[in-house]
Amino acid sequence: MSLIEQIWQNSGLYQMTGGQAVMLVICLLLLYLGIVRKFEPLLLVTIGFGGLLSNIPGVEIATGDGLLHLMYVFGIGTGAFPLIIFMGVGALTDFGPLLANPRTLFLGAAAQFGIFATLLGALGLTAMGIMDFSVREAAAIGIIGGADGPTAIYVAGKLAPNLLGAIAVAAYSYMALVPLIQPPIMKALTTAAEREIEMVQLREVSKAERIIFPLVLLLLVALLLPSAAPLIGMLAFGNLMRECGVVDRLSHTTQNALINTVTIFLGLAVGSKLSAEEFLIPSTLGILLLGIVAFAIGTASGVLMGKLMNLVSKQPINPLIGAAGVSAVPMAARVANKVGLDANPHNILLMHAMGPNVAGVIGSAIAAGIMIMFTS
Amino acid sequence: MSLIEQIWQNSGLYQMTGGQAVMLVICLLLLYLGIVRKFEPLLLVTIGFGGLLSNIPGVEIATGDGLLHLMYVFGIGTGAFPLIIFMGVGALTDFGPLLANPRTLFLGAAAQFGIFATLLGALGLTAMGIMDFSVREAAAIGIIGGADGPTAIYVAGKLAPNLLGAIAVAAYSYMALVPLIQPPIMKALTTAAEREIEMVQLREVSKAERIIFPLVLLLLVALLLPSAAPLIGMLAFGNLMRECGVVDRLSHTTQNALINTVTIFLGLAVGSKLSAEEFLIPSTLGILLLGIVAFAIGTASGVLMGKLMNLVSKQPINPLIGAAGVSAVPMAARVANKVGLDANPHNILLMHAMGPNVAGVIGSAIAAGIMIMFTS
Amino acid sequence: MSLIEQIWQNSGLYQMTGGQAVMLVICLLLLYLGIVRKFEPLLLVTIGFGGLLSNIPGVEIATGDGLLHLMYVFGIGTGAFPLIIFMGVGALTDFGPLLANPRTLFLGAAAQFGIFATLLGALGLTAMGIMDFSVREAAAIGIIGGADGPTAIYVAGKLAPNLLGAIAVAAYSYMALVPLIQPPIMKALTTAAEREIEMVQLREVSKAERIIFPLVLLLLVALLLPSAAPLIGMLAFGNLMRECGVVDRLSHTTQNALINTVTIFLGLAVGSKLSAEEFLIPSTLGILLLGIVAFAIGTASGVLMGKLMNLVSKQPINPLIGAAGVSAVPMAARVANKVGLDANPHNILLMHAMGPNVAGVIGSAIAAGIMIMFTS
Amino acid sequence: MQNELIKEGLTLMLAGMGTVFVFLTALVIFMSLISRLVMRFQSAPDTGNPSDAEVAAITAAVARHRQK
Amino acid sequence: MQNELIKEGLTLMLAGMGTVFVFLTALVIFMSLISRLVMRFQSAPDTGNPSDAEVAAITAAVARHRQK
Amino acid sequence: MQNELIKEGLTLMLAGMGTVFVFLTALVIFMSLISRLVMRFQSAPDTGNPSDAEVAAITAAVARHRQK
Ligand code: NA
Ligand code: NA
Ligand code: NA
Repeated sequence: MSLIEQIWQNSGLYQMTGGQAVMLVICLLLLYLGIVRKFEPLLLVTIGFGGLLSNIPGVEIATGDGLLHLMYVFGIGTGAFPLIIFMGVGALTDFGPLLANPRTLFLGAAAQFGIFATLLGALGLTAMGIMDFSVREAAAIGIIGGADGPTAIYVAGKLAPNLLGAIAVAAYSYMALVPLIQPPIMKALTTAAEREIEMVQLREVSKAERIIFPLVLLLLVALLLPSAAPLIGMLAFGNLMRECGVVDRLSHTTQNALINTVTIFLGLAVGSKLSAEEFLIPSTLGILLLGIVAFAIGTASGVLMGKLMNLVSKQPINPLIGAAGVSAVPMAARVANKVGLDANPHNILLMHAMGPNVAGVIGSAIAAGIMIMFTS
Repeated sequence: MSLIEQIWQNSGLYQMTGGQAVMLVICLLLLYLGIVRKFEPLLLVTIGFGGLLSNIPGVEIATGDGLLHLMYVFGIGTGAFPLIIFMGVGALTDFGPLLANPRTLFLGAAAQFGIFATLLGALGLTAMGIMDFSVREAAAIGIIGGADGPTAIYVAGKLAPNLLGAIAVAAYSYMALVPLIQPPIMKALTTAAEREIEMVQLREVSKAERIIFPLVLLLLVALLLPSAAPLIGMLAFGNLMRECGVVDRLSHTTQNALINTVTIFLGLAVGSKLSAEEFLIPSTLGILLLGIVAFAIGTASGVLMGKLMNLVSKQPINPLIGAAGVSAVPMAARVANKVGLDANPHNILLMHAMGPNVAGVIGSAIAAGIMIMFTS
Repeated sequence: MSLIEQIWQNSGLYQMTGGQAVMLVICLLLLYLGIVRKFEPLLLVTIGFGGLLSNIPGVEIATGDGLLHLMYVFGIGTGAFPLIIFMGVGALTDFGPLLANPRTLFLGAAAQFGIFATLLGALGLTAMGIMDFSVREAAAIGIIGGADGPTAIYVAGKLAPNLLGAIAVAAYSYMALVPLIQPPIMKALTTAAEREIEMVQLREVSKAERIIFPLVLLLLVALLLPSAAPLIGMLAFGNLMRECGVVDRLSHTTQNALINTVTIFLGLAVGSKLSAEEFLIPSTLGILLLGIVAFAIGTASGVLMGKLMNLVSKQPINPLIGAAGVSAVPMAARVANKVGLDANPHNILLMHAMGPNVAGVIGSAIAAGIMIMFTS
Repeated sequence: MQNELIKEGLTLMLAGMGTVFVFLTALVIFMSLISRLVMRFQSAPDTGNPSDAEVAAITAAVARHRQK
Repeated sequence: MQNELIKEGLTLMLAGMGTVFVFLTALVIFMSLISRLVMRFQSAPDTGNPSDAEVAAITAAVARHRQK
Repeated sequence: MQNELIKEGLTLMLAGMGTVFVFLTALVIFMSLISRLVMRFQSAPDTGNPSDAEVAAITAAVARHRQK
């Protein structure tokens, strides 16, 4: 009799808390979004499954000596996983469109306003007594507006590890929702005539420029903002391996086995922060709310900057490509292209939008460096 | 003179113990079995070579700061390597035949009787004063009967690290010997008429069922037996990546670079437990003996369950496929197929045997969870 | 106002030391050599970029909890990275030409004289008061003459971690300069008639010999010089996986994803030792000077041994292939081939030079074992 | 002491085989339910059963898909 | 206290957007300079401008290269 | 002190080159022995030497194998 009792008392049915049950449902929802809706599946599937594992009662998986907790400590606590992912992003990114039209970097700069507006919002909610975020936490929440997963995870791991789960889920979910969030904002802020603007074709970019770019990027960071050097440095390293043409076997592994392996471990490790007691707190609601505001403001800032640049520039600039400045590569560029096509069926904006799109990756890494410098 | 003396005193010839010499021969034998006889080469070659390295006198390889010892501590002591291998096994396993005929899960359940009978045997030998196994050690030895390498290594790493070398060697050696061990037992327990039974063709399994299966598996474990959640969870995660269709790049890396890399490190780390002083003990003989008994009992239980199910079921079931319930994927299924073909040249049992075969993987992971729950 | 001041005081422009600026230029030079001149690009690009990152002021990258420092501690401090690279080298190396003509092992032995002559030179400079190297440091510097990157890094990590950056840079730079350093020495020490010597075609080597070779190599090390067992053991393991034919999936991963990943991390970790305060010291100049002397003496010893063997041997031996005994695989063998073709356009020495070339890898690993045994 | 060990072993065997069977029985039941649900749900949008031609086309497509 | 928080937020926003723009402006300037240098340097060995045929051949080659 | 250093260096050189040569000589001897054993063992099942046609066929097959 005591035998069955022992099995029963060790069972999940006996030990499970309401919070854990709620989190299991939420994680199944993340898996649904990833698998059926195809929202950022690489991360939502891994994070979602990691979240399921983390809410199984009575067994060390996301705590103590559990595998997911070890992955968190060694991979995210040290910053290694997001930095290696950033190296992979560098190896996968073609900065050609940006180099062909460097002015689009300004669009990537403007879109980072979402980050800082959200930071202010988080502090405002705290000042009003609605939430209780420290400056470090507010900074980590703001980075959601950068629409860049590894940057958000890196910053949250440094400044607000307690909120990392919610921040990562918000970042990837909203990145996936870009096709829903951005078009209404883009249309509200532009006239039909602006959306129809055709842009001149991009010039070819030489191999030398491509090789020099990551080095210039790194040296500028070294001179101006060293706190952004880990992120920007690994991005630049990956891109140099891609473009230099003499280490193709390293570049190939970085783009495939290495980034894939680290993505799996990163996702599971992030999932380990989706335990009920860490995730089911009022802050999470605040983060989800602030996150979508960040995306909206970033989109709007990019579009408005596009309008401004179109006014002052000799060559026409379609302001829609400003929305791609939030990053969310390559989804945001595709959205800009699609909204452009809706207005003018001959208007292929995709390559033009890739410039601000990858500029947004650099911009949010710079913003991350600022946050880390000022708050640590 | 003292110079040559120093070299001589540091040489292996001077320092080698008899035990180390014996272990070098045993490890060469493992390499012979792996390379020439092609017995589970992925593990016997890596374990065998790791064992050679571990028996070189006077140098830290399998001890202290040596590479193999570090691999053991970080990879097996934490459970990370067997769990990652299990993720890879999930990504490589097609559960379709099991889903097409879920009743074959009972065959996978019955075959686990070998595990518990062996546990009892190990305790019996101790009660008789022949051996001296604790309950935890007996539990780890029993798992050899699960015919599943990573499960055995995971459980041994948790419950009886001192016996891990012998348990891993026994598990993989007997898995390789399945074509020799099983057929006589299968033939002894079945009539020619039973062996000739043809089974109805398996139905197609939809993509939705394939995706839902790993999730149901995980949720059942969470509700019923959380202590099995790490093993079953990683298996389910690998299988979900395989079947969901939206993370093929992760699935591909899991099935190739990741599982191969971890297999190499796992094999070397297991080899680090083949040092003479840990392996050349009376327990090892007991483990090898009990291991083969476990395989035999598991095989017999599976076949007898097959006979029982054939009696009570409307659709015919060939009891030979019960032998595949021990797992040893896919060797045991092939053996069932071959013995079936010997009895009836038109009888292709392979896909029918794959059901109990993969069910055996789940069954032994559940048994492992029980062992861990009751003894820790 | 204080805001801009804070940004300014955290900027690299404000914090950068002269030494860091010099190191940034040196690292850009390494990148130039790797990318434009294609000198050992796999290592010079990764080490050079790691060096750039390590000289960014005011941010933890190559120190404290920085990623590159962690890679150094866990990957090089433990010896894991060079040993895994050596496993990969084993998996990539065809020992066939050596087995077809085992006498060429003597050429690989003779070329190791550069190692010990340089050790003596380093101690001589210290005795003269010009430099200040301990015996351990002198031993680590000598290994540069082995012309084998992972061996040099492994030994430096064990005996002289403070000099590791300079030693690694010297080793890879001079390996890349083999086509410039070796030909004048080779021509000075041989007559035109000797350079024209044609060698008899190599016999086919059976699969059995190829499989047995790594095992014999390991067992000899175990018996004679256990301190070389980690390096030789991993080399032999990689080669056994390559040749045994039953673990091709492991061999493939070892030759690709695994060695590439570890190469990236190794290069970055070595780069973390290129910080100004560790690299810009008088010792570095001494190391660079001694390193090139080591290469020159090694080359000369190999060629002279070739001349001697040609005198005493029945079958003709072209002394040029002795130069390949320094290793620097496969560059040194190609150089021997090229100098041979210059003397005799029908003289294809490439495969004959591969024998001493891979023998040099074994020879320097043995020399490394001696160094470690005597000085630790 | 010795009887204790054997008793503990018997207990573990009983509990173990029991749990294995309970677990796998639950899995059989759940997956059978889900299979039925999936099949009903997937054929629901169809108006009636697929024609023979449809079956042939689908089978071929599935076979091609699974070969990948 | 509450005003402090808002003030700190405004400071961060100002400093942050400022730095982002300064940095990216510097990047625009440097890369434009380098582009010009590279183009001048690369066409320096040529004697004059490439002919139309050359341009067509180069364009095709580059397009082929970039498709890889 | 200084003489000590030089002496230690000379000792290491002597011991080092000695060990390298002893080791590689042992390797030469062992591998030559094994090569002979392997060749004898592998040709043992044959009745006599292979014909010229066999040699040609085997050589071609081996060459094809090694190209992979
Ligand atoms: Na961004
Ligand atoms: Na099993
Ligand atoms: Na060498």
